[in-house]
Amino acid sequence: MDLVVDLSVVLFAIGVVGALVRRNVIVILMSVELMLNAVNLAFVAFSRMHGNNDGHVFVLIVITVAAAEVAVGLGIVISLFRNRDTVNVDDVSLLKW
Amino acid sequence: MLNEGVHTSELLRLIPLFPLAAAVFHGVMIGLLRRPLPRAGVIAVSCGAVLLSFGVAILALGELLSYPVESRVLVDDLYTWVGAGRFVAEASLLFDPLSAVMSLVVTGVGALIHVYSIGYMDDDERDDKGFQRFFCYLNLFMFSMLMLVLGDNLLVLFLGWEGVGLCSYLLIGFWYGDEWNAYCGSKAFIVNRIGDFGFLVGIFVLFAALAQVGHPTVEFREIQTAIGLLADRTVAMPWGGEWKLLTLVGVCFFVGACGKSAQIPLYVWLPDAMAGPTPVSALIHAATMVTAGVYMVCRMSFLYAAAPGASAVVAWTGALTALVAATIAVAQTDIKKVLAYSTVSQLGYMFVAAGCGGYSAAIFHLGTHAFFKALLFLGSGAVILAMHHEQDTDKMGGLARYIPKTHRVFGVGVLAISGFPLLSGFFSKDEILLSAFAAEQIPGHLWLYGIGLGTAVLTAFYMFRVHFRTFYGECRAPAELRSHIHEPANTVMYPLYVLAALSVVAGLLSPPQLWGDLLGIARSNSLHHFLEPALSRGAVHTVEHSVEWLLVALAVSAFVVGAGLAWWMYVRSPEIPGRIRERAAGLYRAVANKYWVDELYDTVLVHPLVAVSDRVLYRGIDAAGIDGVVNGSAAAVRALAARGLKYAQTGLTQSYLFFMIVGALAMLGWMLRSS
Amino acid sequence: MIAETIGKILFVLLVVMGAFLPLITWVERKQSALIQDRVGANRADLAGITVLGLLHPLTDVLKLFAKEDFVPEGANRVMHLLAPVISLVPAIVMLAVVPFAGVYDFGGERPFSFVIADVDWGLLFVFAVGSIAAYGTVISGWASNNNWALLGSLRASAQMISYEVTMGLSVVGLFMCFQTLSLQEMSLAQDSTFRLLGFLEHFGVVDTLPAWLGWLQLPTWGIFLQPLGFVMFLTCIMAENKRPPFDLPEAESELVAGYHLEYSGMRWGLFYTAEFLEVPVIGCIVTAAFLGGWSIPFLDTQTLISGIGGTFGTGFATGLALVLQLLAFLAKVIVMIWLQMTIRWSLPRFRYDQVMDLCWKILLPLSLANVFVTGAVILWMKELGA
Amino acid sequence: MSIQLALFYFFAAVAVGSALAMVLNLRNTVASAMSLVITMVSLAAVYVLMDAFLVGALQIMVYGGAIVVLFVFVVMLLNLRQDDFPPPRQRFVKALGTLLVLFALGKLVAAVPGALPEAVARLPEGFGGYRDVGTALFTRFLLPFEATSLLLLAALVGAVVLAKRRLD
Repeated sequence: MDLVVDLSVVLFAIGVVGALVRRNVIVILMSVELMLNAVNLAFVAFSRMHGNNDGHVFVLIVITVAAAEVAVGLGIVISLFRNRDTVNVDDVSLLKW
Repeated sequence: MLNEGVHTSELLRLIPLFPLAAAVFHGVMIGLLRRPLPRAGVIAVSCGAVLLSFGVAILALGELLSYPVESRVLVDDLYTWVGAGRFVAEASLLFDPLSAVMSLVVTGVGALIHVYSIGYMDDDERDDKGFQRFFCYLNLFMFSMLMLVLGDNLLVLFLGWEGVGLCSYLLIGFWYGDEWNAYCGSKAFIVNRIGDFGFLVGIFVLFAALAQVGHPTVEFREIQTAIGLLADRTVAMPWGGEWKLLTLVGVCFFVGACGKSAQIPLYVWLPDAMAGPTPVSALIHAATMVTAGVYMVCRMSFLYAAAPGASAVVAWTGALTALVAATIAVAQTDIKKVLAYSTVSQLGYMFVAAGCGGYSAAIFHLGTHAFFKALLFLGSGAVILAMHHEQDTDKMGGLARYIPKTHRVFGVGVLAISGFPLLSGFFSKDEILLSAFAAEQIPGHLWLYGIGLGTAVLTAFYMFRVHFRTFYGECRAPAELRSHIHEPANTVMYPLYVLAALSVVAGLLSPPQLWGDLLGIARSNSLHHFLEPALSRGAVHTVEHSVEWLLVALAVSAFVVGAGLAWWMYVRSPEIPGRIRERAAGLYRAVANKYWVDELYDTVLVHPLVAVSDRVLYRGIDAAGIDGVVNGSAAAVRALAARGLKYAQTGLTQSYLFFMIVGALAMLGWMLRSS
Repeated sequence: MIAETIGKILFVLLVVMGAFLPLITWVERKQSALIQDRVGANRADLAGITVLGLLHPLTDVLKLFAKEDFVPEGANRVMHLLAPVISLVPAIVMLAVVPFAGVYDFGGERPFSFVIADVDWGLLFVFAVGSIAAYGTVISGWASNNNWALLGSLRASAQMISYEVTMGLSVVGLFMCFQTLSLQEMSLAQDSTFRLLGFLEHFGVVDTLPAWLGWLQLPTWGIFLQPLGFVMFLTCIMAENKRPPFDLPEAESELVAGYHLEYSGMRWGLFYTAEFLEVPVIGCIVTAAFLGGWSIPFLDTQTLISGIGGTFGTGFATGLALVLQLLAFLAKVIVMIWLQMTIRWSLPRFRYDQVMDLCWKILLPLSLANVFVTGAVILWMKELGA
Repeated sequence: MSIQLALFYFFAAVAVGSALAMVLNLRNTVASAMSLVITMVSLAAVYVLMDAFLVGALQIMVYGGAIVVLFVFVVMLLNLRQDDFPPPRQRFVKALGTLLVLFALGKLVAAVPGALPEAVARLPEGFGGYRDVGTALFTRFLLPFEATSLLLLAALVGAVVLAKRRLD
């Protein structure tokens, strides 16, 4: 189990770095998905550890949330691309001082 | 909760329910839906509601009378209003003989005045909304007044107490287009608030003391049983010395009563309250609301009986008020002002009785006063209608020729209030004077009696003065107005007839023992016997029949003197008043200007208060202090943000993410610090 | 155990890949010729022997291997290579959970179940693997660096995602009826019959059905329990396969050849292999889920074994039952293949908006209604004590 | 080393490798997405190794079959062939963040062994199967489940509104 949780940590960190470093909005969204997956993995691991199905239920809910998030996120990306012709987050910085 | 000898009756909730429903209905129609009803509909709803209440009150009285004397208490528990630990206040209604008399007077007179208002308000130039608004307020007042008299505990009573104050304010300022009316309404409300403050303090002190002895309650019958535990308690007053706790409570309550019932020093609002429509003056400022103080003192009679000091304060304040108000009334020319001061004076009478332990006499006078004073007000309203809203008696005179019916019913009222033998006022005033005469526990009770007698002379004088100046002599009205003087509509007149009849016979329904024996009326003193279980006996001293006859003779002679003087001065030789005015110019000015009390209050209280509020509280504390802190903090934040913080908002999503991650890691590190 | 599994795998590859797949290409040609009133494939010959054109599959393969393996300029080489493989693999993997025959007790340690991986969540596995198949088409279009191909794969991805949703929902009613996701368990559950008018007893119309009416029986197959579900599932799974009338991603008249426009040789062959392979795979899955799987109608396994076993011994009877039921399964699959081919050659191509409307506006609400009604009926039956 | 452990190592390595590939592939978004799919599938395998069958299947169906396809779909719709962005801003912050994350990662990975309680020796019957998880989902977690449906509806409407070309 230690290994699984470690795997989860590593994947999560990769997701964080991806979200932090990449400038393509789509890749950032993917990195967020990766983080969610890492969390799911931790849930599954803990569920297995306690012999209890509750973690699986949480995973299902997280998957649902992820699907919703992607739907809205990609909707934003599409309208962003239509309006600004870019998917670079650095270009989307109007809301500042 | 004491439940021996208590009956439950769900009739009671219906009594205040009908006016409430009508008021809410009107309110929704004009306030929310903005669809005023046609007048006929308004009349049907409002008058119907009050008549229904009156009917239910009679039914409840019948039920009450069906029980033996010692268990004549009806209770209707609605729901638990406040439940906080050991303190529980039920929203419940009480119908004992005292409440019964009060609610019958309120609904009965109220119903008559509702009918009268139909005719009186009919020529109101405003739109239909005003008509419905007027009846909405009237119904709301009826509801509040009924809650006041039916309340089973101090809180419900206080609810009604505040409610009637509010309605009084709304109705005095009903024609708010005129700024003076609005001012009068505010004055009434503010002066009442001062009294209410005393009343509230009294409630708190009483409750705290009761809680200390293990009876945290506000319910009347429970207070009554527990009051004995407080008899010996004393309170250190801030100016040194010790008062008996009950005296303090009684005085505090009486402050409230002073406000509501217009006693010295808080009487100043009532004459100004005449700015409202005349039915309002009759209903609220003569017959019902202003008697709330008297009712409250009688309701708490067990407390006053146990606190002679407070009773003395009540009696003496009442006596002084009666005299002062009567002297002011002598010199007024506005017909309604005279009646207003007369009301103040008569309320003083009632407090004299209540202070002297004659609670049933006070209630008796309350009832008869409601009839004849309502009659007088409504009669004056009829005169005012006839004169096209002219209130000054200087511009009247000789109206008996134009409006004979009004003249006759008004005359009945004058006779009744002046104490013409065998009319209602005669009996009730007699009882008050008798109780003052017999009240040996009050210091200077004979002086009280003397003041009362003098006031009786003055009462007869000023009432006949008004009567003569209005209906006799030369007509001083302008010629073009004179041709338009006419008798008012039937809806105005019929209530007058009913009230006139009541003013005549009400006394005979419950004559004193003395007269009962003489006239062969078996049910003498019936009101007293009926009220007895609900009131405390106080220290009532009996007097010899021979002495009593002497007192009666004195009272009759007071009437004769007062009436005769008025006839002499205003009918036989009308030049005399002018001569007196010249001879005693100073006295006359003092009286005519109401002893400059309003000006005194303005100078001593109002102006300094306003000045302090404006300069210190508003400009000093609020504007400079509190607003300064608020605006200053905003300005500080803005300055800080503009100089530095705004650069944290880069607009770059990933920098936000970075800071978020730093924060999350910091939290994580803090959570893992032990491991 | 491992030997057994390998044996099953070999069998499946042999039968489905080795026999069905080449035959299907031939049958398809023949059937289209029949429908279009042509002679059809009859040219390929080996020393002059044409054998009804049966040699065509062989020659096809040879031709495809011989062609140039062309990668267009600007294409992503790795992805271009990967795409056909991704298309093909899921179709093969799906076969892992198909029960070709029932569960038989040969007296071994555990009963023999004729399915490679008898997992509890078989149909779920099918969906999971099927959803991966979408990548083949999507990536092929992307990697080709060609606008037509890109448009084709756009269409393909949208179509496949959409129909996956409805496909999943259309079989929920079936799950509710059989209370299982395993295809083998579903087949077992379908290995019986129900009286057609039995509901009259439930409703108390009659106390007991007359004997002659009791003979009116139907197998407890999915198609009878969930007729609407069957139609919807078949529609969806055919749309997943992107064959006509759902061949929008490769619509020749609009997109030249769609997502595999830039493919040639055996790479293209793999796409086609995948498409043809899916036809029997679809047949297998639909058969297992809706057509009673390996069961022989009106002759359940118990009766079969005991009937034969009385004369020939139980072991033989069980073996015979296995063979018979395997044949029954294959027969049903062949019927399904025929059905798909008939549809493919008789219906014209939809318009793209029609495809999407069919999915989201007709099938999706219908499938939800189906789930709801099925649930209500099941609850009602329980209430009645059935 | 048991087969299971070996399989776990294999899939874990694939998952980490492809996740890195996703993040580090600076040029090709579709390739990133494909790497993500591989991560997802290997994670599904890891789930199955941990007896979470239903979750594994749904992982492939939803993540692999729907979510990432959606990503690829959007990339293709926008026709983003190459990322040729101008040089990044905030390099310092990014580098610092990366270092921080990596540092925390190291700490965490080191902290995990021994911090977790022992796994139960025997799993309950039907653990991770669709029956048990489904029962839990529709009984004890019914309210979250319904809330999720509401969330999905909101997301559906939101996505349609966002992606619609013009609101009319």
